Amino acid sequence: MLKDFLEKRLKEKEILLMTHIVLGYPSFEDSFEIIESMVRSGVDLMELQIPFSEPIADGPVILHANQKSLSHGATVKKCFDFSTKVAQAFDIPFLLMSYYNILFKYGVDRFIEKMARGGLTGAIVPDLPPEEGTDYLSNMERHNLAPIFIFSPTTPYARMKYLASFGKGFIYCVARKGVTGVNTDFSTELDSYLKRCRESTNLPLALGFGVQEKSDMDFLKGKVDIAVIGSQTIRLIDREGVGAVEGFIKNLR
Amino acid sequence: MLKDFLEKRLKEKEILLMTHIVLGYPSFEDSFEIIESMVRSGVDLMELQIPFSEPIADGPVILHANQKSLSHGATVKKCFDFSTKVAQAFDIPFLLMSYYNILFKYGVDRFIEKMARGGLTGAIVPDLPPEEGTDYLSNMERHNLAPIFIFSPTTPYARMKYLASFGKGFIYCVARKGVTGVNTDFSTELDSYLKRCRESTNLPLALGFGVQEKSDMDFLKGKVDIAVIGSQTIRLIDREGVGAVEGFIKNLR
Amino acid sequence: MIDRGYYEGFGGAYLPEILVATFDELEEVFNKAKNDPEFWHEYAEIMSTYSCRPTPVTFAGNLTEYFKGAKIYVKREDLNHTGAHKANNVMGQGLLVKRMGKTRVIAETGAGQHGVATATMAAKFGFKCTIYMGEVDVKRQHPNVFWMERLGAEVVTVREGTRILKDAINEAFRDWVTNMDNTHYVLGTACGPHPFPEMVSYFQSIIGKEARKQILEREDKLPARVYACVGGGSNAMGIFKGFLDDPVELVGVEAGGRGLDSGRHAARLSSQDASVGIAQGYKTYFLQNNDGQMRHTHSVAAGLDYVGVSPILAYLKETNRVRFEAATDKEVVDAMSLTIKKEGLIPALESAHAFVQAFKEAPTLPKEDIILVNQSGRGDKDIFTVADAFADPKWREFIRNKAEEYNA
Amino acid sequence: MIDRGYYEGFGGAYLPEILVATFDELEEVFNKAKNDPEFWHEYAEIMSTYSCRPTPVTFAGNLTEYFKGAKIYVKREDLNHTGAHKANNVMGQGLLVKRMGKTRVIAETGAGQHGVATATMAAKFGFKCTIYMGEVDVKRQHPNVFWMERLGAEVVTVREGTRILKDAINEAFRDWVTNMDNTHYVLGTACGPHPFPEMVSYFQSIIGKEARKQILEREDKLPARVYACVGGGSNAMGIFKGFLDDPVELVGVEAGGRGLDSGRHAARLSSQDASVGIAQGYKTYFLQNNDGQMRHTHSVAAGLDYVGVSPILAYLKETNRVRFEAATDKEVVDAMSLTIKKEGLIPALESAHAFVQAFKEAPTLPKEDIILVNQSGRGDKDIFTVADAFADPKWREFIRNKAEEYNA
Ligand SMILES: Cc1ncc(COP(=O)(O)O)c(C=O)c1O
Ligand SMILES: Cc1ncc(COP(=O)(O)O)c(C=O)c1O
Repeated sequence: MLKDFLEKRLKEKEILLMTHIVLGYPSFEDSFEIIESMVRSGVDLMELQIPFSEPIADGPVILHANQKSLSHGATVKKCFDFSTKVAQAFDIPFLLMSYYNILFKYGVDRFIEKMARGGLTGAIVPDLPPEEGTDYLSNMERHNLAPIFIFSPTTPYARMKYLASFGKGFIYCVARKGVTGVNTDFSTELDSYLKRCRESTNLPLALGFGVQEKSDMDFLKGKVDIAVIGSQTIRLIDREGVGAVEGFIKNLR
Repeated sequence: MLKDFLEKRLKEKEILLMTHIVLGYPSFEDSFEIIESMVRSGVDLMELQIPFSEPIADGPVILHANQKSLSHGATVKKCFDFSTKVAQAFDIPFLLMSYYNILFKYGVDRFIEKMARGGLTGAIVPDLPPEEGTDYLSNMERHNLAPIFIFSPTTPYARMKYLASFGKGFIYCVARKGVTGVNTDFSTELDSYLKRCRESTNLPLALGFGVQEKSDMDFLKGKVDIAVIGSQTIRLIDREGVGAVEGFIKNLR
Repeated sequence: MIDRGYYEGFGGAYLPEILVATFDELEEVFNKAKNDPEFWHEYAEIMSTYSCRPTPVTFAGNLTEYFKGAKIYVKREDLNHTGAHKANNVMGQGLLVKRMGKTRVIAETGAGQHGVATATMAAKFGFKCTIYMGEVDVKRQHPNVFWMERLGAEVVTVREGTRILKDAINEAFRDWVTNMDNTHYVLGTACGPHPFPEMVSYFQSIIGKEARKQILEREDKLPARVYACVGGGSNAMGIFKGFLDDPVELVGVEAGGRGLDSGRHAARLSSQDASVGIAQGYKTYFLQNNDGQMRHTHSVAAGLDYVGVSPILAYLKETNRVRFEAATDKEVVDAMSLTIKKEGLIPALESAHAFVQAFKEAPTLPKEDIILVNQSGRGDKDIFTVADAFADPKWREFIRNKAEEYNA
Repeated sequence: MIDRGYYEGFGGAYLPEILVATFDELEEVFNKAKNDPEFWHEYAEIMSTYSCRPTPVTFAGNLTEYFKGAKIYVKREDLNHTGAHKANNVMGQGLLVKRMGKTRVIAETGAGQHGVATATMAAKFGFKCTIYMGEVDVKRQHPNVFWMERLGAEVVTVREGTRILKDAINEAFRDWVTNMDNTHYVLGTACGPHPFPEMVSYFQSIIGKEARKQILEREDKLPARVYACVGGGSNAMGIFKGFLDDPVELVGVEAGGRGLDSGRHAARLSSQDASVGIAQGYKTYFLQNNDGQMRHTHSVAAGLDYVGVSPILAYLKETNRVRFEAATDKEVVDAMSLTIKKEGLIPALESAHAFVQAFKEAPTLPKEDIILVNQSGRGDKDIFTVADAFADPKWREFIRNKAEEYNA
């Protein structure tokens, strides 16, 4: 199970690193190469986003990657084929991330069955709160996959507990209000938020939205279990090409 | 008196000819030359229009002449000086024609006194019905000048009599509805209209609006006493220059 | 023809003889209608089902707070069908046209507002329609030309004279003297020969009637002052008529253009530049030279850009019943901008003149006082003029791109 | 968060977690307001003093005669302040914003209509305001951008996705997840996550409430059919709500664009091209491909050019309470043209869709029947789009000259 895996790893490392990529961006070949470098440079788990035309929770960088990938012909089928391939090829957990319509149109049961068969570990669906996700939750359960839920600074404590009761693997804590890819000011205010998160669940905590460099990672050590890097790698690829990824990740440690 | 003069002339000619010009159009020099040719070629009396910026009863040809004359600098003073000069120089009656505001702003009494002193015979003020013209009428009377009133095909018989009771010299019968300078179809309908005109007054009748050529003149013989030529001479001047006037007028006879 | 429609020497009917019979008929039909209690009812009914009468009176709370003086209320003629008070007049005259059995209407238009209103009325009543519009106005108010044509009206561009409103009026008269048998001339303001000033004011008085009642209902007291812009004077007469017998100060605001000293304005009753004269069939103050020739006028608001003014207003000025002021183009743009930002109301450039003066005076009045501003029309129709008045660079860019698209 | 706002499987609230608390608050405030009899009173009052409610119902006598069938009545939402039914919704939400103590509003806009309405409301209530508008719409509806800016709103051009309405909605959500503390998102139609569909329909129901009463007063019987255009569905829901419990056939008309076969349309409920999906926070019929990616849509009317549709309408379709039809761009221009010429009414291109279907059906109904068409807005704001739809050469000439003037 994902939780066990993460806890084991946490005995070896002070903080784990999860990276996020948009499948098919800039191309599927590049996606493969990026994943390869990431795994090689010590990433602990990865979030693979199936692009969607209306990614309302994503900021401009990831939004743009979604659109580009789609306009280059990415389909759900290609994303599944690709994900299955990388799950086979690399020995870290892979999560699928997408908006609920992608699952819904595919058929939630079929989608989840396919995930399971493809060797994926869990899923993040940012526009699916548990209230709307009965179907999703039961299927994920059946296939022993981890549904990752999200905490945000606006989430009341009671709701954190409620969300945690459905979550598996870890909780994805959003560092601040807003969308992905905007600078976060990791102030001390974060502490009280993370304290609440910690108290509400015994799942490991991941922190996303705005992690960009080594100093962020260092700052988060001891506070959370997993740091998430999303938009920053896409920015890097746009600026310096796929080859720059490995160095960037290695430097974070 | 104008009426007497006209009646005397009518003993000599079957139909008289009145022409109309806009003072200062195309220039005062040209106006003088035009009048000279007209008198020479046998015009019996003339209507001199002091240009006004809002000549609502005039059609496009005369309207345009009004505007041009004004934009070349015509003023009421210049028009008076000029009219006085021609009244002295030529031995036919001259009438001033203008809109009421020209008289009103000058001072109706001053305007009429000036007319009288300048040797002019009468006036046509197309936007001044007798109801509005008490001041005008008494001053014209005092100076023995002829106020010319207008009949139109829409004027009821009773009103013709009413108008005739104020008119002196002759009555100006408008041949048809509309403004100056548009073709008139001199049909037999005209007969019944002119019959009504004749019955309502013993003043001579002038007919204007649309008289353009010899055949019109011939048609009007025996029907009215005076034919009025207005827009047609302006058109001629615009097309062929001042020199063409004399021939045109001579040909009408 | 007995009642010549004089207001202490102003007004009258200086008509070419050929129109006298037509005016006699019009006067008769109007008098009959006016004395027929059913008629006003019919009129009010059509205004409430075809347009949106009674138009509300809106409390401008933010502006009131901003100026820290009298409570500012706005009478919302902008909410009329076709976007201005002009609808009141044309629908009323339309009912008279039906009574006269005529089948065609003509009208002049400056801003295009009255032209659109007339064309609309003609469509509704099934009349043929020709609109005369000066070439200058056709250029600056083209969207209205577009709508008039869609409404089935023929729009004739007037290229004579100064090629604005007064010249369009002249042309309309020229049409009328030819076609009076089947045609009625729907004059757009409280000017022209009798009975137009009275008749147009009568129809527009619906504004003042409503406003008086509405203010009393809301505030249980009369406004201290009422402001209206003055072009020909119809919206002003309309709202003033509701308060003529009350202890209410009435303020008419004319187009001050580039300033009263500049000579480039259209202030007839609030400047020294006008004098009494007779043109377009009636006697009033005109902006004219010593010879009686009409002068060029100027205003950022096409609807106020006129040489004459209602003879009834001239009379109300001489008797000191109405005070007249002028607002400059610049003041107008500022007042419009402020009204839009503070209240979400978009007055027409014409109407914004009334706001200018109200804004000058509001701070000088006690908080218990009420002032009422007539928002005669909405400004969003005049986007081309307004965008130019605001000198908006994005708008220019947009127009340039649009032109390129059309050239492609 | 208990009531998830489902209509037999349509609707819901598919929210990013960060917005859940904000929606909880909104739902609570809305429910409280809805159950407070004072609130509707306050709402109706502001709509009658700031806008022009009740808007009239106009008998379209000439069109009735022309089609020789049922009596055609038109509900005049075009007479609202800012020119469309959008005012009803924004003013209502504005009152809720005040109750929530928030100080900033944001909104998406397609045609620009809802953006102008929101900016107007913000000016009136003193809120800060940001409007998101797709780049394509900014280009075709620039005058509305001009007015929004004059009203003090910041207009953000959205260059993502298809750069029209749906993309503006996405951007507005992105703003909201950042600024929900002081910001309310004024969604413009009966779509989006619960409680928006219900809330927007609630405010718009003022249309149907009034219309039912007015028709009964005038005709002492109910209309046989009621027609409304359907973009997101707010004006349709608004008028339909007045007649849901009556034996009245309700007809929603979608954008048929270049024709249902062309793929270039925005017909979600009247074509086979849409399927159920979840996007922008709610479940309904979307024009999407088999992967669930949203498709390009097309309509001559920017306000109907949207991939989704009110979940309540989806439900009313499935339960056969409302019939859905589509009107093509060409039919729309023809119906608009006819309505302008015959009645002097200028429906918005959006509203003209409803007229198309009413005109198709009127001749098939007996003369005793009444049909009611919702004229959701006025077309004169959209002169650029309308002039292009009519392909008017004089307009092009005018724009070219204007551009030259700016280049000089
Ligand atoms: C909105 C508006 N207000 C005022 C006027 C001026 O006319 P009046 O003085 O007759 O009200 C016009 C004329 O076009 C107008 O369109
Ligand atoms: C005039 C008008 N009608 C209709 C619509 C469509 O919206 P809805 O379906 O929500 O009424 C719009 C949207 O902008 C509009 O402006």
